[in-house]
Amino acid sequence: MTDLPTSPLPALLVGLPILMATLSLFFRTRGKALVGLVGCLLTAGLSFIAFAEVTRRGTLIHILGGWDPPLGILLRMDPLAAVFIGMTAAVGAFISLYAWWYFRAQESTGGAFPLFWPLWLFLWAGLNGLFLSNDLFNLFVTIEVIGISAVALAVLSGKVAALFAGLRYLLAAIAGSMAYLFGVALLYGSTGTLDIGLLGQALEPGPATTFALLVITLGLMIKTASFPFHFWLPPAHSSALAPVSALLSALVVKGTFYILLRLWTEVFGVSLTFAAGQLIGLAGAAAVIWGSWQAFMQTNLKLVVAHSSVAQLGYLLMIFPLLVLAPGVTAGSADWLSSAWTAGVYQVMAHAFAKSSFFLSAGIIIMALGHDRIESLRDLATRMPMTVMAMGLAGVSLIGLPPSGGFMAKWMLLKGIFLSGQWWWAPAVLAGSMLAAGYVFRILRLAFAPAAEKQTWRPVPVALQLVALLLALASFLIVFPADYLVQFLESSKIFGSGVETIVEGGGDGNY
Amino acid sequence: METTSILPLLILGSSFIPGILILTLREDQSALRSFLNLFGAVAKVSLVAWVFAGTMRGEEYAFLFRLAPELSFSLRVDQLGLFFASLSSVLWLVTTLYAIGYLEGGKNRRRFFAFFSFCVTAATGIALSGNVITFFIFYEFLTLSTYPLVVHSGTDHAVNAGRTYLWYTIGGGTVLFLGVVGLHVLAGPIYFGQTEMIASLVSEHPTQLTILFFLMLAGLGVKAAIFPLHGWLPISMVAPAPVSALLHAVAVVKAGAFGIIRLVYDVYGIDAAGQMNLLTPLAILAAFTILYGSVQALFQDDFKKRLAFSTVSQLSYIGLGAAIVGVLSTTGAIVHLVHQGIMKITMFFAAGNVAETYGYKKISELNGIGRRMPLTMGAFTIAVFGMIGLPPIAGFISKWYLGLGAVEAGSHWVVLVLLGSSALNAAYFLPILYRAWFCEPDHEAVPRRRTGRLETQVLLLIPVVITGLLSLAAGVFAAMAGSPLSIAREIAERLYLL
Amino acid sequence: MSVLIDIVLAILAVYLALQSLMAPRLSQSVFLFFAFGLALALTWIRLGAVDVGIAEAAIAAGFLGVLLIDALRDFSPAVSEKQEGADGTSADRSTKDTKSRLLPSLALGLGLGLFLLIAVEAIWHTPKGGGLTALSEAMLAESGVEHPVTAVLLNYRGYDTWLEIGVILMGLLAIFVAGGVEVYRKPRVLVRDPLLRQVILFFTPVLFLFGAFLLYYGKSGPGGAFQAAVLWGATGILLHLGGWPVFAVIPRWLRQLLLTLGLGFFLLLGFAFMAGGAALFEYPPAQAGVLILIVEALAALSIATALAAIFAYFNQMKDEPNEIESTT
Amino acid sequence: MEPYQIYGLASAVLFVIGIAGLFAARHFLKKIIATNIMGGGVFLCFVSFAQRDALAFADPVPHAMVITGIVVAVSSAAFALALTRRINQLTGEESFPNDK
Repeated sequence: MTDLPTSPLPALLVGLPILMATLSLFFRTRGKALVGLVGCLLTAGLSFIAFAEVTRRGTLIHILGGWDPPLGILLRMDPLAAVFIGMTAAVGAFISLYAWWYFRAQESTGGAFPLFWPLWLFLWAGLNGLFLSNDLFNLFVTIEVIGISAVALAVLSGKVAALFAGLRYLLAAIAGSMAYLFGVALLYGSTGTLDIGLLGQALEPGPATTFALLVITLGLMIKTASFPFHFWLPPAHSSALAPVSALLSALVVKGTFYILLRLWTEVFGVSLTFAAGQLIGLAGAAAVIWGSWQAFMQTNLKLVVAHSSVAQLGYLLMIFPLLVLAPGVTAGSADWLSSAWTAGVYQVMAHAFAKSSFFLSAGIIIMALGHDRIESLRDLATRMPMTVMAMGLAGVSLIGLPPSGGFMAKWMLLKGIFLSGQWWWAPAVLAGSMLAAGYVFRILRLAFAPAAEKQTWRPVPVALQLVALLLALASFLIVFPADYLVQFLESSKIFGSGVETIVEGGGDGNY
Repeated sequence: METTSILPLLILGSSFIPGILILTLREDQSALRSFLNLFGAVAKVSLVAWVFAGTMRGEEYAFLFRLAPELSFSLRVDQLGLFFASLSSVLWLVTTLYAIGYLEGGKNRRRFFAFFSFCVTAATGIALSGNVITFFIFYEFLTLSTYPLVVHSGTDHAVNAGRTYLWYTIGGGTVLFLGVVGLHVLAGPIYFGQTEMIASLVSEHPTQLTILFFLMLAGLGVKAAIFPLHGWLPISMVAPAPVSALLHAVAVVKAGAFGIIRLVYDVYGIDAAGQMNLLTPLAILAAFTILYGSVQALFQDDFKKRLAFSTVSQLSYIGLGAAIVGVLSTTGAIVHLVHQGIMKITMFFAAGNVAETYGYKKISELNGIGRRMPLTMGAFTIAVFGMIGLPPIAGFISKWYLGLGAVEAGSHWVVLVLLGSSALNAAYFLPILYRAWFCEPDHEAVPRRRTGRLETQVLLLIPVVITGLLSLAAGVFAAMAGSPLSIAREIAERLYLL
Repeated sequence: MSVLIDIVLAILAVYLALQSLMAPRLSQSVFLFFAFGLALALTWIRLGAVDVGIAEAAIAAGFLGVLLIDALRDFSPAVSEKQEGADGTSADRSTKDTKSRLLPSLALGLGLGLFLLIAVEAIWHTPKGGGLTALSEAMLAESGVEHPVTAVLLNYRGYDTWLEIGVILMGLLAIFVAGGVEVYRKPRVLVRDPLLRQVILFFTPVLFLFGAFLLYYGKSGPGGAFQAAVLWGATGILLHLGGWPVFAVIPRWLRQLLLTLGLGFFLLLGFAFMAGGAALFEYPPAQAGVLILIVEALAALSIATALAAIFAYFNQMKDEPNEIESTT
Repeated sequence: MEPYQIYGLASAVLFVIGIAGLFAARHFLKKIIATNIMGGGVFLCFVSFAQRDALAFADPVPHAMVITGIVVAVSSAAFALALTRRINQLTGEESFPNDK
């Protein structure tokens, strides 16, 4: 553990955004926004520097307070964390720029919402802290930081619908974190450590471990809005302000997924069973079908996009069954695990870029029209070609058509599904694609139709449209470094050595 | 293996970059837009010709980019691909001219021409793909780039047609995706022409390979409009005439047919496909589609709809030829790619001219149109005779080779299908010619467009004349070196040598 | 005998929790929850966790209880759980409701019962991991404080505590967002009795000093920043109720400074030592004691300010939203 | 019977009561109370393990974690309370309108 290179960067990645958030509190509307934006850009820059540092030197660690685990807390920036931090920085920087113009444009009508900036910086710090943390209890604190700031952002508009949705979101989030913490209590009780690495070595199968796996998985599934705990997500994401919706769907739900992924592979490796994997996969498949179908049935743009998140998060759950093979089954090829991993990472990135672009586009449309009813989107392609292009590209990525990031994710997912011999997941993936095409083109087809009635289109700053388009493009561009990225991720401990424990766990099949 | 070259990329870029640039133009910059378009089209034809010449000299052009482990973006020029690329690029040039004339003064032309360019990019991408995954990428790109063209007019009718089009093509794409991933998992990355991999697996995994073959065939069959997957094609008739030309002759259906040829010959290999008995179902399906499409065409009064069902029928000649083992029938299938393209595009241009000039969309309105538009209808007549299979027009050559191949392979029933289809072709096409040339016009009609001294606008007239003459030339000069037939023959021989 | 006390305490806590959820009147619910908090606090002390006990009593039961009681003003008092269904039409809905809710509640009950069995089985069979008692004791000398809990909170796991101070500040911001505007007004519930006001004035410094004592005592025994913060916060709340609305009076920059001092100083101190090559929140053992005391004091000040601000803000929530007396 | 077994049992019961309350109770305030009861259960579990593993004194790490947890839980609860009060202020609702 201690032979890894130490670096101050992990600590700065958490400290800097909080410092800037604190600083911004001393300013009023304009100043808050300015300090906030500068803070966001600095954090993004720092994240990219840290990413580059990891590619150069490998996994970086920072031993907080100078106390080695198990007594102290370790920050660990391995390739997986670096990828998530880099993604957060890219999406976050774009959304920050969008937010700057978005709130400026609505300043005169009381839509400046300066508290967005400190809350978003806190959220960012929480996310970075989460990706870096190697300590189960510290992870709890970071998900609380994320949870409170995310709900506060969700209710920023102060509209009644947002308040109701926010309260539901908050109650679900508290319940989820409490369930997670219950699991942490049992893990600590049975091993006397909270450090992920040490836990992975010390943990033995038994009722306490199984129960911890159960409550931790359930708690994190609630916070990731996994089926059947997705009820809070569509109202919360659809009623928030555009930049906030983008943040919530692109980044916030990914945080808890990240913990789930880490814990399943690095902590629970030995105690996983085939049945546990199948159950969580089933939830994922159900989310894909149900969420897509719900998205297809909505009449408001933002609700379509929000329900689509439920479906897209379902794909993330579908990689868990692939981590555990059925008893007696040998994989068709050695790289099935790497396929499953890449599928997960790509789905996270593609969804982050595409969904944020979609929500930002929806924000642009609301700004122009004053509402987001789908049947009013006639003539949009003539009025706002850039936005239609952004929605089209983002939609293509959500459907998973080539050569988008979503395609890469689905390709890898299907490959993992076939290689692990679990072909029964394939229909859900394909049905999800078809339904996604359904809801995406339900929006786009009207964009090409001529205007039916007179509608007033208020002007929208071009910068906003540009940001949305760039994010959509990014969901395609992430495909190009795939080869490099897979190698980078494979250099991670989690990618390589986790494999054997998982195979053993699956092979035992003592459920 | 091959030398890396950016020429294949340039061929794609010659239509893709103008498309992007057009998107950034203003709607009213029509001169610049037309320039970009034509420049791209001419550049593409020249580049293809250049590569063609190089390939003849024995040079190889390939471009490879590794996306992920075992997932590479590969462009590689081979003769079959180049054959299709030549067809697309030449017909694109013609269609661009036609479209500029056709859409003059229309709305949303920026969008139209941009996606028009993307569409051809996708078609040439399909032609030049070096492996299955690259083929799939462009196959889906084609779906997406044609959608805005199908719904271009924006009427409810068009939007609904667009929806049908999407359900069929995205569904087909999804099934194809499943097949492609399955194949990838089973056999690793498949480069076209390397059939040893599949051949070595035949004895081990015959069931999986059969399932995957039919999955991919179903995916390709949607675009190739094989019964019962043809439903989108007649409905997409609402699109403007240049788009119909693109769908029926240049890009979409051809992508499907071309894909089937690739699948049979360059992925599975004719030996493996024969060994697993995959071709008989394909042949039967194709034969049925030929007859079914023709019968359906008989009952259509809408001009373009009749042409559309004719496409359904004619296109399956390619599938049929691919499914019969033998150099001659394969030659027939490959050459029909080009022959059907130039004949059908002539017909759609003609139908578009009639509709644009006089507003006639139904066959029952066409009485005496030949006298008013002699050049247009002359070209149309050549195409009709070709479709029926009269010598010395292009269609005759295809049918002749298909028939010879069938006899050679011992599938005599195919000859009956071909004869029956020719009779049906005559039955639904000749009434049009009869009305056009021999019936008196019902009433006086005034052209809706300013036509000058010609029968219609010059930009609408030139393309139809060119493609009409090409249809004739392809048949007349079939025996000469460099004709589509001779090239197709060469390709077929190589496929069987491998 | 001692086991009997444990059993009684456990049953009491469970009973109070159950009752607070089932009580027909909202106010009963809130007071029973308050009692539940106190029962838990007793449990903590019984389990040797005096610090937790003080924190529970002061923050979870005390502060949250006060907020809940304040919130009672908003809601109709006599609503029982049965008639609660949203609005006035609930009476005729209730019969239908019982039927439609029977099956889900049955499923929920069964599921939770099963869950409980698994949970108990798991807790009883949790292997003895040994915890970190020995290790934290061994390192105590280097931590700069004598009380192990304080050592964990401010040294070994100071990072958690720092983030937690951030959570409190963020909670305050979140409450501002939820409430609509960041405004402080004169308190609604004024203490009008002049004698009582004098008593408040007298008690304020006493509370403050007692807080300071707890803070200092935290170095070697139960106590510390959070416990001190609640006492200091209570002085703010008392002053507010006594008619000295602190937040309406002090300048904005000072308010923000008080709120952010704990978080900011904690971090800047960490950064300062980081610049010298140490890890974040790593203090040289010789100065650790003093530094931790300063950090604790400032953190307590910030938390106290936040708690008082939260109360002051809650206290004015029922007021007319337009009546602004001191804007930000 | 060890104390940690008694309190462990109680902690599981409290957690379950909290979940049940979160589902069954309709009033906002009761839902908030329910989440805090869940939290109480979890904290009890921590502290009972700390007492089980005590040497000279009980394990301080769970104690510190519980103190942190309590503060975090109260912050969340206060926020939830602010939301309910605001909702009540704007709409007069005391529970989610679509709760059966």
